[in-house]
Amino acid sequence: MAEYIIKNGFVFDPVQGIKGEKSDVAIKDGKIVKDVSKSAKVIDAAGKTVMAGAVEIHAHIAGPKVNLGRIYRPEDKLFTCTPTKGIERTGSGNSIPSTFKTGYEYAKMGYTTCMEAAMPPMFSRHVHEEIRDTPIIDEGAFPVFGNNWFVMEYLKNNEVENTAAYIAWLLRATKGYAVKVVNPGGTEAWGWGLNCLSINDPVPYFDITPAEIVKGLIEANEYLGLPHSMHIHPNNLGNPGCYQTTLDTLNLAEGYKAKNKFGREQVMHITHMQFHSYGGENWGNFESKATEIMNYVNSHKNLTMDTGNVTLDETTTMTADGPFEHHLTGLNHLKWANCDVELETAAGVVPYIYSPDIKVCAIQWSIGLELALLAKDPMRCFITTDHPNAGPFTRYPRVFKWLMSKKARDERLNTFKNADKVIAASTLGSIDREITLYELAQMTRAGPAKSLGLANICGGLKPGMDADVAVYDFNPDKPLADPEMIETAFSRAAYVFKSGVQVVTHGDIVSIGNKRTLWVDVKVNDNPQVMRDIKEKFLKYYSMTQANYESLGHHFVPNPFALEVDATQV
Amino acid sequence: MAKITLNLISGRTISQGVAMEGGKEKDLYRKACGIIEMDDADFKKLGCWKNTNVRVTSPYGTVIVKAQETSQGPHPGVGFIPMGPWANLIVNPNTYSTGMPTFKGVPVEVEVAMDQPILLGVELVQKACRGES
Amino acid sequence: MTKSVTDVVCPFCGTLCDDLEVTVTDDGKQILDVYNACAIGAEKFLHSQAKDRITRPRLQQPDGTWKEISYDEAADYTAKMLAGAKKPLMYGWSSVNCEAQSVGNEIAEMCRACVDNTAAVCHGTTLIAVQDIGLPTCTLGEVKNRADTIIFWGCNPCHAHPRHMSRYSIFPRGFFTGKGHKSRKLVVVDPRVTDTAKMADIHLQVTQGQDYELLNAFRVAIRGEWLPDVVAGIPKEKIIEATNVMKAGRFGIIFFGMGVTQSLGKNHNIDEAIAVTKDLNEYTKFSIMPMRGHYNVTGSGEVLAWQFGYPYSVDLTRGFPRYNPGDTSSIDLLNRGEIDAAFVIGSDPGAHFPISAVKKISQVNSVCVDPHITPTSGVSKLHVPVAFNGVETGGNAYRMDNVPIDCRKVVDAPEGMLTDEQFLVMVRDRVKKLKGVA
Amino acid sequence: MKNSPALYLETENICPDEFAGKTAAQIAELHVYEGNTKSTLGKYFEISGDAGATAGETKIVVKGDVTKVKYIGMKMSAGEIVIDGSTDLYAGAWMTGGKMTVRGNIQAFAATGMKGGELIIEGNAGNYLGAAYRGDWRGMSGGKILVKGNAGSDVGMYMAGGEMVINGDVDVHLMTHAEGGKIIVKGNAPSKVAGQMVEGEVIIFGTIDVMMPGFKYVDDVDLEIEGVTAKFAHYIGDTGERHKKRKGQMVYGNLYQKI
Repeated sequence: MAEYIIKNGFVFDPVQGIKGEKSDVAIKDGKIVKDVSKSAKVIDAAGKTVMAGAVEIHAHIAGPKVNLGRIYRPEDKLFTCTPTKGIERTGSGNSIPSTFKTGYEYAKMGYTTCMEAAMPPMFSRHVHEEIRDTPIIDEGAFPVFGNNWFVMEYLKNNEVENTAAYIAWLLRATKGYAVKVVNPGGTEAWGWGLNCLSINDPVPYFDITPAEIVKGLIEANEYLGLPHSMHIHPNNLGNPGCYQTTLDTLNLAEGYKAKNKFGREQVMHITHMQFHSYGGENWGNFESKATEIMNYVNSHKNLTMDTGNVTLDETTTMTADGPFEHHLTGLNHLKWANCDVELETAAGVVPYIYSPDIKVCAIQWSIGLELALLAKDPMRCFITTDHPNAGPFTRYPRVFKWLMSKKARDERLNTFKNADKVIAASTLGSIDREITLYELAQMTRAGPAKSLGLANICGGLKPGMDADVAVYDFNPDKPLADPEMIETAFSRAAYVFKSGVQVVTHGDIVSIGNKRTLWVDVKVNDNPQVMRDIKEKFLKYYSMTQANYESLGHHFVPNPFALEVDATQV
Repeated sequence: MAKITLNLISGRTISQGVAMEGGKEKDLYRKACGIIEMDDADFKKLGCWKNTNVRVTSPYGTVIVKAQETSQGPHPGVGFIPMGPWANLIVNPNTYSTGMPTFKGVPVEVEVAMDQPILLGVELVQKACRGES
Repeated sequence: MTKSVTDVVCPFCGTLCDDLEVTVTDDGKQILDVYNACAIGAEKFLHSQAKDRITRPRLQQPDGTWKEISYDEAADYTAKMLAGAKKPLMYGWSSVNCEAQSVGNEIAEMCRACVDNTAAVCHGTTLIAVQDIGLPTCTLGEVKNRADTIIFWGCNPCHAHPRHMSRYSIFPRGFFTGKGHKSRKLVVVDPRVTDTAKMADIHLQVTQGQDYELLNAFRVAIRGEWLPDVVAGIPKEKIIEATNVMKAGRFGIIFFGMGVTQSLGKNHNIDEAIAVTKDLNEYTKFSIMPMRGHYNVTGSGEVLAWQFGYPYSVDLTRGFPRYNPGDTSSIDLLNRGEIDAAFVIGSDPGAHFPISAVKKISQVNSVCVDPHITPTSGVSKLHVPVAFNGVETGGNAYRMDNVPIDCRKVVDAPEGMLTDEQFLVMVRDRVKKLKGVA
Repeated sequence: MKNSPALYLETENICPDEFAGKTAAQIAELHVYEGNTKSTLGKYFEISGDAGATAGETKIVVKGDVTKVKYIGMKMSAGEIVIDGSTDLYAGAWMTGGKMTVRGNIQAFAATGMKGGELIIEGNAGNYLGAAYRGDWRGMSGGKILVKGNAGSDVGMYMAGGEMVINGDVDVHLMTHAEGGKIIVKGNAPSKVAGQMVEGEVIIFGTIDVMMPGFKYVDDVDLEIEGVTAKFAHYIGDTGERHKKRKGQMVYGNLYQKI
């Protein structure tokens, strides 16, 4: 494999504590190394910013609901498709890009590892087919567990070990990466058109509460010692006053400590916090509770979170929170898609326009930025747009601009249609903090990688780590003339390396690299009871056979990368 | 000679499905799809016995099929030809710019054509394409 | 000695039964028997064994006779035709696995062709409706476990999806439906007294072509507004009775078929049916699902969507995808005389398109890839027989509820026969050379 | 038009916005597509005269047989186009301003998503006139369309504003899903009129074979439509559809049929 040396760039690497010092990054055989031979290809990074490849911890980029979004939104593509270009396949879609465009766009921004945030287990073959067709980036997918019949039946009787054994079986059957929870209990209730809006609402028939599901899954997750923690989208998303439910949910992690060999310290990751930080009783007195939320998060080391920044675009919302999407279509009257999945989960899809002229949208925009700017530990607060829910991931550079430049965000804040009302509804206007490049590297590289249990593999530039490197045309030594330079620079990296392969040069795709599928392979002791339960559920209640459910042949996951976990000794 | 007007529907039947998998060049396919199902009342109007060859004509074409009593009736005034080449010789190709032809709801005239042969699926289409029918 | 293959997936219809058992000779060459399949599914497996089967590509001669050629020659012919055409149509894809569909899409992109699947004449109008107002749906297991109210609208599963009712919709005993058939109410809307209608608690014999009006009346009745005495041949009282049944259940579902997608109103019929479903979710839980025909028409839509963004009728002639049924849809392309070459795979437009469109196929250069002799192969310049998908080769497929199931190979194809995917790869590599693509 | 295409031609460049500020020679260099084959306007058309400095100052007259030419006047924002005959799909699609006159007939998808301007068809119009693009809930929102002959099906689907007058008959599905705007049909409408209409106005001078059950007769009213005063039966609907409330009053779509 080729050798490279990236010379004289301003390097930002939280893993090694490098804060913009001029230094070289050497690449050999796909890894970062101390030094390389004379024959190494030299990449001149003088006057440029060098970081590890970015890590996406939560996006909806592959699978049934994403594709349902593509299928039912031809208008999302009108006049914006890109023709075949060199090795680049044709691309389509703004808020829901085609798989090809998804891979290219992430790579061009310097992202090299991305997590699909919600995989319905029964549809894992579909998710993996799309992952296979998404070029360049390493991907993993989180199967959803929070409304799963096995999980609810086991946890009703506090059977954590059985829950763990089932998790291990499902992760293997679906080639899944982590334990995802969406609106615990609420989505099962949606099977009857109902919901669970607090952590204590009992789940119809199953006689268990969201709180019990969440605590039980934290315990099972730590029992197994998985790379990532339980990853949760709490109950009561998106409603005025929901921040209280969020605090209740965060509180469930109280007292739990992470047990794993991957260097992960949190036991709960709360995703798209923006949607869960709302105060007020209605849309009229809707306001930000980011301060309350961040005070809690800042003082609890066993939590990590991502923001879910609103980008003020027309986009497509999609979530396993079925009842929420039904609620949303009632608000905006736009087309509603829903799919309930037997024994496991559901999903809904509704287009949404975050208009700067609508007060609530502008406040949502403020909250997302507020959360990131109030975060004391950038290693525990990560930047996302919950793509495509709060906005397309292609807007990351714009979000970076708003976070890194008070000038840029004040310009936006002060020109909203209802500016004074918007300003009054959050503390954003009074925040002077500007995220530094080092903090950006923490919030988009080292932080998410550590939270995912990938700290030794990606998110940093330490010798021995995968050579995922992004070089940006951005000179931190020069005074920032115009905040737009941030957005421009991070939109199209000068150079990107993925596992040591140069995939982007001056914003163009030059190789589709060696894309991998990340999954977690857990060994547990034989558990005949769980195996019996699985067999029975397939015989009686599933609409496909267990053998076909478990078959996930090589053609679905051509280049797997398994993180091994041995839970037989616990 | 008597003529009756029916509203034509085409659609799947289980024997159409079986015969299709058995081979569209075969006689079984003709037996399954080269037919029109009508109500007893319409047979009387037409003044012919069941299992008579008839000519079915629409604004879009004409075809010879065997008239049979419907097994899924009564549906007075409605004729049913299983989906296949025979039906497609006479269905309405208008898509109203939706991409979908109007396979169902085509006004047709039915008349007795005892001496006329019912062609096999493949040759029927080949002939039609050569403009021989 | 014989061996038995279990969990076999049936490659006929969108029900995609995956519990078939097939016994084969232990050399794996001969199918002896098929268990659990419906009559059509069984025939699909058994016919693959037909002695008179065509096993080599054939080129039609001016006099209508056929000349056997090699797969290499066939791939050359196909690649030249596609690469040379100004607006080739690549149609079918619905009885083909997703892996082959993907290769086909790559060819289409390189040749800047139009790609379309059988939704064009089946549930294309459903997709248009979904694009207009969405689709509240579920997997078939949800129906089995929860549904107590079943509506079949313009579909006849007894004939078109024979095992649908026993596996998912009417008879099975699910988690919350322990009494099976007894725990469910069945409403059928059809202009004929179909065998499905004969089983119904309520049959509404709608005037053909007025489903849109009847569905609208359902919405009016659900809202308790004024109704005319008779709508689409159905008295007001029966309409109200039916909507009350639908409101009363705990989990209902509307299954619909070509009776609504192909009748006057087309996409609007589905649009209104989806609106009914959406309305009912204000009172109880309701879903709706198209009864997809070909076993993998759904898969073709999925693959096209994640690669190009649209589920069917994709026009790549400008180097990027465009979509608008009425313009980019096969029937319109053919009837309007927009295309100059036709490549057909995994479907039979010759039998299932209106004859005016079939004539157009016969008038341009055309290749038909199909294991069977069909009306399409009969009017094509080149016929390329291939292995039977789901019988002689596996590969992924999508059920009518979008659930992916990986099909199983049961027996070997006859000596020297290729699969769709193998043949398409040969064509793709040749097209790459012709187009000078690395 | 000097050479007609073997297939169909896509000429979105025949548009004042594209011609503006160009000489005949430069205009001849603008691209057209026949299927996947790129070529120039000059290959198919003989171009005479120069364009104005701006779209507003540019008038295009298209002569010859353009029945197999798509996208004429697509996205035009100003100026004028006169087509001296019949043309194919997407005439004046997504136009925002200016004036387009077609002396003959047009095919489907004309004035798709029209925002402004004026479209006059002296012959017949096809399906989906002034309708929304697939999947879009934002149909014709402004401008005027006049059809002197008949129009096809799905006219004004998802219409939100603007006005259409059709002197002849229309086919099924008039103003489906409309949330505003006004359509006047001097002839007949067979059935499926104003289904799922949320808001808007449709006036039919001729017959309606089958009225939507969601339309409820209110009263007879005298209306003056384009100089003609007459008595109309007034219906409101679609009562099966959702409706906004204004000042506590439910706002329905209005359908008027001449008695």
